[in-house]
Amino acid sequence: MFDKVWLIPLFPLIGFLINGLFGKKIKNEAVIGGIGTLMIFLSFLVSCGILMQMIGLPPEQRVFEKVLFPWIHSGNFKADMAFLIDPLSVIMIMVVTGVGSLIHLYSIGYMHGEEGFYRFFAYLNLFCMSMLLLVLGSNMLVMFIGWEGVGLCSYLLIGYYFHKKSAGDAAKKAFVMNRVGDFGFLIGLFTLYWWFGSNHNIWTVNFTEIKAASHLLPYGGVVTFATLCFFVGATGKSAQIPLFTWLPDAMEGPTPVSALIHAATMVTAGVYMIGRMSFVFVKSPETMMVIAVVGAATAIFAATIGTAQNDIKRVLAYSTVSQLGFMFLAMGVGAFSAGIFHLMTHAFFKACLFLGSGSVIHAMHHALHKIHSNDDAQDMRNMGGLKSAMPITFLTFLVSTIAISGIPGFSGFFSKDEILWMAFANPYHGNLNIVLWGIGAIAACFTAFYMFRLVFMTFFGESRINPKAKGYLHESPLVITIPLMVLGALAAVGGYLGMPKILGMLPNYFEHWLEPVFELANEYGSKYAHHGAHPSHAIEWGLMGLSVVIALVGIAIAFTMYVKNTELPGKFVAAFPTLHRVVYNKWYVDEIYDYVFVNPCKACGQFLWKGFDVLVIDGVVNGVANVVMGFSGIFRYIQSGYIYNYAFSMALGVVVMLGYFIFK
Amino acid sequence: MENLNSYLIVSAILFTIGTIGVLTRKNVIVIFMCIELMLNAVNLTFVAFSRHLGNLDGQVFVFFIMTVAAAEAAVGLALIIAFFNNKESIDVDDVNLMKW
Amino acid sequence: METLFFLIITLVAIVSAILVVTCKNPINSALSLIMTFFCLATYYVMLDAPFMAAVQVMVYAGAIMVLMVFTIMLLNIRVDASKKHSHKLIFGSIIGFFTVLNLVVVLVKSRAALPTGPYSGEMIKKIGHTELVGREIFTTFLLPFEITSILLLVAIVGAVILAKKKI
Amino acid sequence: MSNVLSLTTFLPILGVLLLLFIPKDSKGVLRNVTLAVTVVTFLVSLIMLIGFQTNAEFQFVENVPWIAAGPFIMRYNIGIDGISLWLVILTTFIMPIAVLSTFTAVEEKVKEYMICLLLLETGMLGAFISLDLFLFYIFWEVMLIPMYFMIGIWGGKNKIYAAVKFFIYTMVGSLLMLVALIFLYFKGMQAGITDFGLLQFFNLKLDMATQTWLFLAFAFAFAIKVPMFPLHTWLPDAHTEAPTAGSVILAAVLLKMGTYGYVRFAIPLFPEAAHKFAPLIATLAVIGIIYAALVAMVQEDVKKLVAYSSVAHLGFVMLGVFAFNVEGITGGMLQMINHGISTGALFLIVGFIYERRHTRLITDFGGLSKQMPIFATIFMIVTFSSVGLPGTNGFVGEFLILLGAFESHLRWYTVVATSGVILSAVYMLWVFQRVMFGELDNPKNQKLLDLNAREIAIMVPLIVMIFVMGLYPKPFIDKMDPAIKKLVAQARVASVSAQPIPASQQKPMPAAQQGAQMPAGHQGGEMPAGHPGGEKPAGHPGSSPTPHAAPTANPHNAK
Repeated sequence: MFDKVWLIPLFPLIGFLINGLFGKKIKNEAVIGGIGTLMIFLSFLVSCGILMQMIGLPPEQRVFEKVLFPWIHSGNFKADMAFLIDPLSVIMIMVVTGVGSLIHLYSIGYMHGEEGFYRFFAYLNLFCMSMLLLVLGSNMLVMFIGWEGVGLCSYLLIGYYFHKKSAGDAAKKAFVMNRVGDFGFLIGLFTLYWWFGSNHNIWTVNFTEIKAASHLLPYGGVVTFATLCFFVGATGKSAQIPLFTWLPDAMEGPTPVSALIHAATMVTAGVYMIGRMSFVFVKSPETMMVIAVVGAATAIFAATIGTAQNDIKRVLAYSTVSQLGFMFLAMGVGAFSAGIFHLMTHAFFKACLFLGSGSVIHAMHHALHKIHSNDDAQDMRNMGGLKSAMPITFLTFLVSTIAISGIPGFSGFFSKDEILWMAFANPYHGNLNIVLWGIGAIAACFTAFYMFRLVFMTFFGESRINPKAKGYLHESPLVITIPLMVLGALAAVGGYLGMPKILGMLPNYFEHWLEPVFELANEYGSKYAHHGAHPSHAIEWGLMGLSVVIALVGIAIAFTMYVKNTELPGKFVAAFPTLHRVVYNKWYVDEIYDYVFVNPCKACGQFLWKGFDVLVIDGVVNGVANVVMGFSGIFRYIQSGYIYNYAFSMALGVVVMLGYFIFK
Repeated sequence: MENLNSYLIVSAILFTIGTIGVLTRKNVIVIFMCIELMLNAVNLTFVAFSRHLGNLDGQVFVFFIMTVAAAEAAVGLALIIAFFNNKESIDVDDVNLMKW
Repeated sequence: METLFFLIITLVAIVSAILVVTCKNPINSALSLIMTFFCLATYYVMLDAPFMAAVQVMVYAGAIMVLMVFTIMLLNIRVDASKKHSHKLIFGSIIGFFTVLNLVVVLVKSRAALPTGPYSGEMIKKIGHTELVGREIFTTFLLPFEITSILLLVAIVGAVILAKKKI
Repeated sequence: MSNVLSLTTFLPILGVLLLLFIPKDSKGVLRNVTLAVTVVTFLVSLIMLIGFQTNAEFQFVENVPWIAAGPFIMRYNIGIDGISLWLVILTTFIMPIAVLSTFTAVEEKVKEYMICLLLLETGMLGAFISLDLFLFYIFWEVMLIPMYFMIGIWGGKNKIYAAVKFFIYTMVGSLLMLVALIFLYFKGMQAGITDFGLLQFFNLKLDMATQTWLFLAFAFAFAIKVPMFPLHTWLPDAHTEAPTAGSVILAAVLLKMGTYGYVRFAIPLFPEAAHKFAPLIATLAVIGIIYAALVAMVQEDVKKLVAYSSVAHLGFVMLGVFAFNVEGITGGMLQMINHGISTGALFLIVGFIYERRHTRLITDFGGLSKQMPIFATIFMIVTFSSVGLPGTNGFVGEFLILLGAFESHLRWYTVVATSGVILSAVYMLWVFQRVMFGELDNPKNQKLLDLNAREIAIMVPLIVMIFVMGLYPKPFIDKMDPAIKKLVAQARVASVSAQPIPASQQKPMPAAQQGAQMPAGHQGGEMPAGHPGGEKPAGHPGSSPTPHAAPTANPHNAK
């Protein structure tokens, strides 16, 4: 089965080619959507086969590399088109193909009647292919194809409604910010390659080979530089501070795209990349700290913004940024498997949330369209009381919200609690731990708050939609609700795969599964870890209880403000107008970026063009020409135009020259 | 037969007169004739030297010069006619298309 | 006797040459030029080059000058009575002066080389000038001679094209 | 078969002769004949590709006496190696496309235009295959003239200015090169070299001062052609004014003359000087990358934008070439081809919309995706190829360049240059967005027709190449690899012989010249290929030259 790994990205590629080249001719939505969904589902089946086979193998044999064909070989540099299967990549392909299939299925319903239906499915398949390349790549270059490929698809899909200027802007912004990250990725790659090559004559970008040679890497120094560069790459792709602003804007794309790309898969690529190279990252304590701090900061920062947004998808977008912050926090404190675990559970519940919001928007849009209203179908202020109209959507949404809020028993609790616990108990960051934990806990509180705010504003309370449209609201079709139910179920129970040891009901399958992948990283980490007193079980229990309490507090506040006492938010805003404005405007980060980067760049370009190119360089060039022209303007008077003048000067010249030779 | 120098002096005088004519006259045809005069002066030199040196190459050269002169006359006069057709004049001062 | 003859011819040649330059009416110039050409033909005879003399008369006096006179009459040019260019005279004189000066100095300073070629006066008289020239032209100078034909062809074509009404 | 190189080069001239007999009013015949000639040329050049042996030697060599004027002896000495092979193929590949693109674009003076195109092709091919410096110079100038006419006659509004600027800029450089060439010849004469044969000059040991001056003269000429900052201002003008086919050829092939000149002449002839000036050139290249990207960002004319993007791309090429290692130069070579394809395609795309709307201002467009979906798709692919997205050709070259430069002494330059990758995305996507996305609000754009069959036929080969080179560049790299290894060795001689080396290794080696005339495929094995570390020039400052260097440089010495 391992041999067939190349089928996994191949199927979506076929789907892309069929839909991309002939989709316009096919026209039949069922066929197009069917092909797209079938292809990714086939990949899912192959992935399942690989997973099954891998489960049957002993842990040390769970690594397999498949070389398809040599790609770039030049000088010492060698990069093959090759795939790497190990426990980590298997989890990722399972998530990508599994969630991907569901979202494809969902899209058939959601995108029904759209003009570029075929285009959408082609892009979606292309995305899946790229994402699978990213997670399967056995060297950094193949990973980079996927890395940029998903960026491309993200660009294409965000810009799907290309006639909207905002969509085009958002698409461009996403791609460019990703490119900033890619810049970091490339530099990191170069640094590692160069360091290994020039110091140890190991010229490689292959993960397995780097892993084998990673014991040669020093702690800190060049590794810090390289890993920081890689981390810049991760911030771009995974929307961390400072490169997070593209993700909320990316909600311009259709909702399934938001669910697949901007929640479940692509944005987690940065986390995956750190996991993949954990043995390098862990060699730099400084980088680990930076990752942890950035992760925590992003978690709280995005969460604050999420509390004040009214667009249902934007809330979810900031929630995604915040949850990604948690994942990075996990990576930064050395809890790699916890991070990946949260990645997986997040994929389930966030995809479900996005799809649920899509279902809501779909219904709202439909209803508003019927009455020719121009109200915003995504604004929560127009919603309310939808739970009766859309029971399935409501239920799945609620389950996922509970999961993300960290209520015990649901998947988010297990993963998030693990992260918070590791933030507190990790041996790397000394006194910073308590701060990291504190920030994480507050962010978790905010998470619970804004998610339930979302639920309450959308599904509870009085209906605020235009009364005429109310009658048109109804539950979405099966093709939409089936994925919702599946994902909702996963969001509820997915956590039991990785139950913390302390609860002890089930073994932590997840951590065991990933143990061979992160073994080396933990070993390196232990070299500089503080071997202080290990926090006791009592503390662990206490913290766990505390995090549950925090989540409940958040829910309670949301309940108070948006169900019981609905004028409270207004009062709150009136009391702290500046704070609200700043938070509502996302801390003005976009404006700051415009002011600091975008505008100076444009001004600089204008200056260089009009000022330097045209004035200075061409000025010199044309100046030289003008000087020559000026001189010729003087000398042309010699050319009187009278023939006898020419004849005279010619004769005179001849005579004088002859005279010179004669009298010499 | 006179000595070489006499012929050369005559040739020099004719050549000078021709030069002066080219430079002073305005009538294109007269200028043209003066050029012919200069050519003939040179021819005389050629023939004189040829005779003096006992070598016929000079005379062959004269032969060629005459050919060239004939061609020149044909083309030159055609040019003059064309010019006259355009300008109703054969004054060199009117040949001023190249004038700035 | 021969010297006297030479001097007379020289006088005629120079006077008529001066007339070429000075006559106001181009017809007069042309006639004077023909006169000069005849004088030159005489010189050629005196230099034992009768063939050249014949060609001189036929080509120059006969063909070229006829063409010229014909042109002058065809164009019916008025007598050159327009404004004088005195500075042109000065220019001409300067050039003329220097030319004469140069030539005189050359003549004075230089000494002619001794005869080197095989063609002495006696030989020319014995074999005949025309034959000797003919041999030269059709052996040593055959290729240039042939090329002159192309030159003449080009000149003919050129003259025809130029003389057309519209260029 | 043995004359296939000459045949390729002069087929277009035969085509010109053929065109002379076609009346100028039968435009269709003229166009088709020209197309046929270029296609045949391409097919003939493919014979070369097939027959090319993968080794470092020059192949298809023809070497016959040509001009012997006093002390100057010029020979008709031509041949190709892995470096020039691809440029020759690129030229013959681009030409039919360029010709096809003019079918409707040029309606006036079609005959003259086609003749210009064909002459240009011969000039370009000749310059790529010349192994005689003088012959190279002749071809170098030959290609200048048709291009001058193409801009000056069939250009846009400001064509005369652009044409003259183009001509004079290039001429200034090439005259300097001519002087240097003659000087080099006399230097060679002192060392017993009897003609302008390039291979002989490779073995000439020049002192540093001479090298410096000669390198500067050559480098200046090539820098103008590349064009490198700050000698680039002729390019935007020339591109903007030139007709589409002219722009395509200018971008795709003519600019490569500059970079090719460095690779073929300036570096191997004057390796020490090249090393000495590498920091300067790298600085200019990096400035060019950033500068051109910033300027491109604010352009209002699509064509000008593409022209500036050319400057940035060629900055990458220069950076790679001056890394002096296999990766960098391979990347540079690939990027040369890539740029030929992608930027050529971009100019064609601009040409398509210009033909429809007779404007190139970005603000005149918007929302074209809706009206022209095929066009949009193609434009997008080409845009991403230009941006260097992995999977397309642009990535492979750019990546190898940056990788090579990073592991050489140009590390920090590379870091700055890499940021150009971001900027390229900014300006390309921005223009794409403004042209293709948004509302289709300009009424003039609402009746635009999508690409027709001919236009699609023009683009398809380019698109195919974009993906082939991006996904499977191996054949390209393999063919050029031995030649590049040899070049690296030649350049490496520099760092070695800059220090005193034993006299026994310094004796002149006429073997290279003989080698060129040997049957192809005979010598390749002797390159001690790929011993790790051997090809890295001064990989890090402390390392002393490896003992491999000298034998690597002179494979023939072993005999």
